[in-house]
Amino acid sequence: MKKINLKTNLGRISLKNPIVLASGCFGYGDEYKDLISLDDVGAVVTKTITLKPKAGNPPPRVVETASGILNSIGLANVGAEVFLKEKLPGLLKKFSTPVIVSIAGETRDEYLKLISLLNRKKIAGIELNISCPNVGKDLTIGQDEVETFGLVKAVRKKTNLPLLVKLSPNVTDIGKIAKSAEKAGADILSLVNTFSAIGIDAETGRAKLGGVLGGLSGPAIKPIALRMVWQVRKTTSLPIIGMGGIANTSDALEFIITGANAIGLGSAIFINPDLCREIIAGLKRYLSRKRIYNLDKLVGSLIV
Amino acid sequence: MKKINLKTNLGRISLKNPIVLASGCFGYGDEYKDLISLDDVGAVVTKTITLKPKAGNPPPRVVETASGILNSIGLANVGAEVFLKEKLPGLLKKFSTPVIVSIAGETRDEYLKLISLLNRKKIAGIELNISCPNVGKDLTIGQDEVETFGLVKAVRKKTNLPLLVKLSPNVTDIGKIAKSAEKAGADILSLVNTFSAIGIDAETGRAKLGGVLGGLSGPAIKPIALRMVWQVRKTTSLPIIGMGGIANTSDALEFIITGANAIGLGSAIFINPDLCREIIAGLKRYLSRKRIYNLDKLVGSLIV
Amino acid sequence: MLQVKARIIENKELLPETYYRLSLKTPPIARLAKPGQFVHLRVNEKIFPLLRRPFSIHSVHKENIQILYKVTGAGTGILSRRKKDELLDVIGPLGNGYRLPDKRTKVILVAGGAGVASLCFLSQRLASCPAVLIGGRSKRDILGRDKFKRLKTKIKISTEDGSLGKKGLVTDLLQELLPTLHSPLPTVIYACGPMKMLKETAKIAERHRALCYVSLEEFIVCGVGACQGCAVRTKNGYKRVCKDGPVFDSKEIIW
Amino acid sequence: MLQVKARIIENKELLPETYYRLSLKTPPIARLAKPGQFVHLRVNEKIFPLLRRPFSIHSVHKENIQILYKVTGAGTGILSRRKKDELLDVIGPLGNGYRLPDKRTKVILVAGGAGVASLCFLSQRLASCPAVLIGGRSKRDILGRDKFKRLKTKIKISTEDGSLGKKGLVTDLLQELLPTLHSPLPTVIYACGPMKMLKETAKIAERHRALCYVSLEEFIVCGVGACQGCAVRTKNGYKRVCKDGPVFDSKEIIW
Ligand SMILES: Cc1cc2nc3c(=O)[nH]c(=O)nc-3n(C[C@H](O)[C@H](O)[C@H](O)COP(=O)(O)OP(=O)(O)OC[C@H]3O[C@@H](n4cnc5c(N)ncnc54)[C@H](O)[C@@H]3O)c2cc1C
Ligand SMILES: Cc1cc2nc3c(=O)[nH]c(=O)nc-3n(C[C@H](O)[C@H](O)[C@H](O)COP(=O)(O)OP(=O)(O)OC[C@H]3O[C@@H](n4cnc5c(N)ncnc54)[C@H](O)[C@@H]3O)c2cc1C
Ligand SMILES: Cc1cc2nc3c(=O)[nH]c(=O)nc-3n(C[C@H](O)[C@H](O)[C@H](O)COP(=O)(O)O)c2cc1C
Ligand SMILES: Cc1cc2nc3c(=O)[nH]c(=O)nc-3n(C[C@H](O)[C@H](O)[C@H](O)COP(=O)(O)O)c2cc1C
Ligand code: FES
Ligand code: FES
Repeated sequence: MKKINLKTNLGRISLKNPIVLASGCFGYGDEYKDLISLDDVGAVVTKTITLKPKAGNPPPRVVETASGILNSIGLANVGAEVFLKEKLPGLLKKFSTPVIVSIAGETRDEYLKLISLLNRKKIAGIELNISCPNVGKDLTIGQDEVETFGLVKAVRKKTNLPLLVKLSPNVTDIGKIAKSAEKAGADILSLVNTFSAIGIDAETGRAKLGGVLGGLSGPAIKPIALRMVWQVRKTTSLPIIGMGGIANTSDALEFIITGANAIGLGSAIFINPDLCREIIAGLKRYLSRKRIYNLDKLVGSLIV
Repeated sequence: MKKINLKTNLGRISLKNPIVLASGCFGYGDEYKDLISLDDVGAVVTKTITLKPKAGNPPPRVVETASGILNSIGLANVGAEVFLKEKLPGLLKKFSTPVIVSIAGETRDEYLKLISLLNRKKIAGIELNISCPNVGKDLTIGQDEVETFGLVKAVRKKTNLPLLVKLSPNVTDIGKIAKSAEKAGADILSLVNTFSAIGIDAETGRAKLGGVLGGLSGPAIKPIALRMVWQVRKTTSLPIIGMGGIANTSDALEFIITGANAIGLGSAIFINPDLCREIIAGLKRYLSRKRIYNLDKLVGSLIV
Repeated sequence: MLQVKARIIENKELLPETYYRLSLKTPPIARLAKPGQFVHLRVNEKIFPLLRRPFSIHSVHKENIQILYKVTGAGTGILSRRKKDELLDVIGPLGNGYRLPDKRTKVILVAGGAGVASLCFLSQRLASCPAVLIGGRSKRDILGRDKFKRLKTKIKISTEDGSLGKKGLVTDLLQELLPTLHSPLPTVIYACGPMKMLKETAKIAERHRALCYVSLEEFIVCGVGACQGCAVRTKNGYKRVCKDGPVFDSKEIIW
Repeated sequence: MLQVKARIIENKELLPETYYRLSLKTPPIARLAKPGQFVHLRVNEKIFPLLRRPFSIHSVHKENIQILYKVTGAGTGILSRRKKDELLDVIGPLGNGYRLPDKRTKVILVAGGAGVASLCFLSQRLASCPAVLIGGRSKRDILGRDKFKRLKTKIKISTEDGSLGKKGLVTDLLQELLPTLHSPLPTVIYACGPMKMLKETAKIAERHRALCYVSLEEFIVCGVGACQGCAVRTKNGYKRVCKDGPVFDSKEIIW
């Protein structure tokens, strides 16, 4: 049998396979160590960290919806200091897999401070989570072209590390936001983050989540996420990590064919940690059956 | 037992109960006549008509997704002339239920022509479907505040019938679009229409739908649709027909509590035509158990 | 057309985890049903699978109807595990059904795989029929032969792997048969099976100037003609498989 | 902690369509399991229900583990229809488990409904225990009594409808019992059941200066401490039920 090549490049970051563990869905690596061998995946993105530790939102923080997960974790995280001292060193030492660190700030200044803390670390890249409420009352940076451009530009000036921007799906035209991020110097685009949503308990007449608003992920959103990857693929030539509801090999292939250079696993990890291995095996079978052999050839191969 | 009152008002249109059959999901009334008694529901919105008949998109036109339906019917419809001659009279004659006619045009002029054709009819209202590609390349009227304002204003000048505007969920801030529609003279807001989405067949490397892009509906989108109703409730005081994934009594209650004055049934009709009756019975049981008795009191009662 | 909760009388496994025959007690649908029509049923009342699934009416016995189905995915998988005495939510009968032949025609039935289902019901309403052709991948895919006994006709079988009857396609059988039917009477073919087979059948029928009715499959959403989801391209524009069909004159279809 | 496909040895209905006891063959989990830990299992491999469901380990017998569960919704409903010899995808053992008492303490077990599940397992590891209190809505909700026989202790029962034991709440039993335990030894209470019962138990324990461990329930997503979804408010900030718990010192919880 001819050798199957699952390698894929996200600009300067090369992955042995296209599977990326998405931010927030595998913690800081240690929690899943018995179940997922991080050496098997292409890259990991750590849970978004903020400058100061964040306690997160009041419970309940998660509800199950029709084929989806609605969460309002509220970026609960240990903060940059603990992360750099206690979490990151272990991740970097124990595994050869590229580690991308996701960050979020409440002000541009916080983003820049985080960047300066990360600049000297042996990490594969920095992902800007731009879905935190910031612009005006209700909108986030990632929902506004100009704000996105401004932040990415400012960050770009401060780091030579590969820069990923994680796009929000709660926008009229994700292609435009992608374009702004590209123009401002982003190296890689991750999409999508969760969809702004709400759960109501008809019995109590209250919101189901302690944080009221939450983010929807999981299979329910896949068709919308795929459309967004398609849109972004058409407007920029940056490498894409595509995600949103991927739960099996076919889902992964659909994102790759539509234009994703790598695929992110989020919610599905909670359901089946073994999915990473299953998808790697499934991709190999597919490529061999189709006599394509190189995953790269599949990226963006959609015929329309 | 105290009498339960399910009456609800959408401005000048009064409904005997809050159930509205959503546009495109019960055809022109005759198809479902054996299964749904139109006299039982609060109102019906007919399949969107255009000035000229439309053949619609090439098949396949529908695929099932995780808890969702992805469709690209392409506004297939008989056109205004046949509709007015063959479809509408039967609907108006046979049933006492308010009939709202949904229209879409490719130009503003087409909308206005349709309005003038409908003005003398004994219909309960006109719903503007503003999710047709129009502004620029990829965007639709409903994705742009200014375009929405312009169209609604122009239409408003030409009709005294209650004017409904059906909002697109594919926007950054649906509250803003709702506000434009209100300022331009809309009487009632319907939300949401389907989410722009795509289905990919990994085996063939092609889109699953003949029309490539489609619209996602069904339980999958409910949490997002609910969030949008919440947002619109906070920004305008217009009556709202809330919809998106409603498939049982609890779903209906969730929309009403969040702020919908009436609720639209779309995809769920295909699954269970008997749902109208089931929800009416379910609402009665809920109101009686909670000793609320008047549905009206529930509208927008969400405690946050 | 009605929506009923029908009791399961039997859900018989014909071939392990592959073919099943389901009997449902539903007097009103049984009374109205015509050959070629279908029922649209919810395999369970959960959100997965979300939509109903359509199945041809395979036969009618007094108050009961039967369907013959193949497990091809999640929906039919769940259906195959439903048990006697449970209730199924059924809408039917739906669609136009086969236009019955007038007496002065020679009738040929052509079935592929589970496509035999609706032709069995049709055969119950036929006075005579010179030939029934049934094809499948292997002998295990040849179903429903007993239902044609009443017609006392010759049943010809083909399988792709040659495990029963002639090795090849059922359209090969048709190809051979037609020239041998030296008859002044017009010939009418009723065909039900996979799209490829129907297309080939239509071609052969046209070549031999036989009338040909095909029962088409498309993804069915509402099943009653309301959503326009099941469009098929015809020479008279798009038509709805669920309402204008599922049976069409093969010459009308743009294959 | 591992992810395995465990074979169903038995899925026994204890009370029709309500309580079930499931035995799974899974040597590695059986070996590692400690009382108070739980397993996180997929009731099927479909997208509905989407998430795993958590269940306390009820007992361990050689290579097998048991769970005792109540049908409360779709997930447990589907689980109750899974059959012997089928495979279930299980992650476990998870969570911290009960901190075992040192020998110089008096142990009281307080169970509400299916909460008895984890206390049965705990009792297998106890040297002695002066009292087991079990409460439920009615006598049909009183489960697992036989599992405590080994301890040769008094089992006191309460039911809300008075159909068995004392009419009232299990916390009423505790309230009565504590003052009668004239003992120089410290008392430790292990409680598992509905939130309200745990809160009341914690209050009573505090009043009597007894140590009290409660096993909490929250909606569990990952089950391994990664997602922060199962947060519970404690005096030391939010903690994760799945990883920092499910067993907490009752004084730590902000009730
Ligand atoms: C009018 C009509 C009559 C039919 N009669 C029979 C019959 O008598 N016996 C039989 O075995 N099969 C029949 N079929 C096909 C049957 O409906 C599908 O096999 C079944 O719906 C598959 O469901 P699933 O969930 O198991 O498979 P899925 O995994 O959902 O899909 C497997 C395949 O079935 C197709 N399919 C799924 N849902 C539908 C749907 N709602 N409508 C049409 N196609 C669908 C899919 O496109 C796919 O190709 C008929 C189809 C139609 C349209
Ligand atoms: C650590 C732990 C141990 C448990 N041990 C047992 C046990 O031994 N026996 C037993 O009968 N039950 C136990 N439960 C509760 C059990 O997990 C729920 O009853 C079950 O998940 C309900 O699933 P469902 O789909 O049937 O119900 P649903 O319809 O989904 O929900 C019914 C109720 O169960 C809750 N629930 C649903 N999913 C979860 C989840 N993933 N995590 C927590 N709660 C959930 C819901 O919030 C709801 O209140 C335990 C829960 C936890 C957290
Ligand atoms: C519980 C949970 C926590 C998440 N936390 C983060 C986060 O901290 N930072 C981030 O960028 N995305 C976060 N996400 C979003 C995921 O990384 C991913 O973009 C999204 O869930 C869509 O993918 P999925 O459908 O595969 O889950 C989180 C998602 C979930 C479900
Ligand atoms: C098959 C199909 C056809 C539809 N056609 C129309 C239409 O013609 N005009 C319109 O305004 N909305 C149309 N819709 C959108 C529905 O009216 C509704 O807004 C949407 O489906 C969300 O509700 P649901 O999740 O209950 O289906 C259509 C939806 C479906 C599924
Ligand atoms: S399935 Fe709706 S029109 Fe045929
Ligand atoms: S469920 Fe994920 S941290 Fe507890």
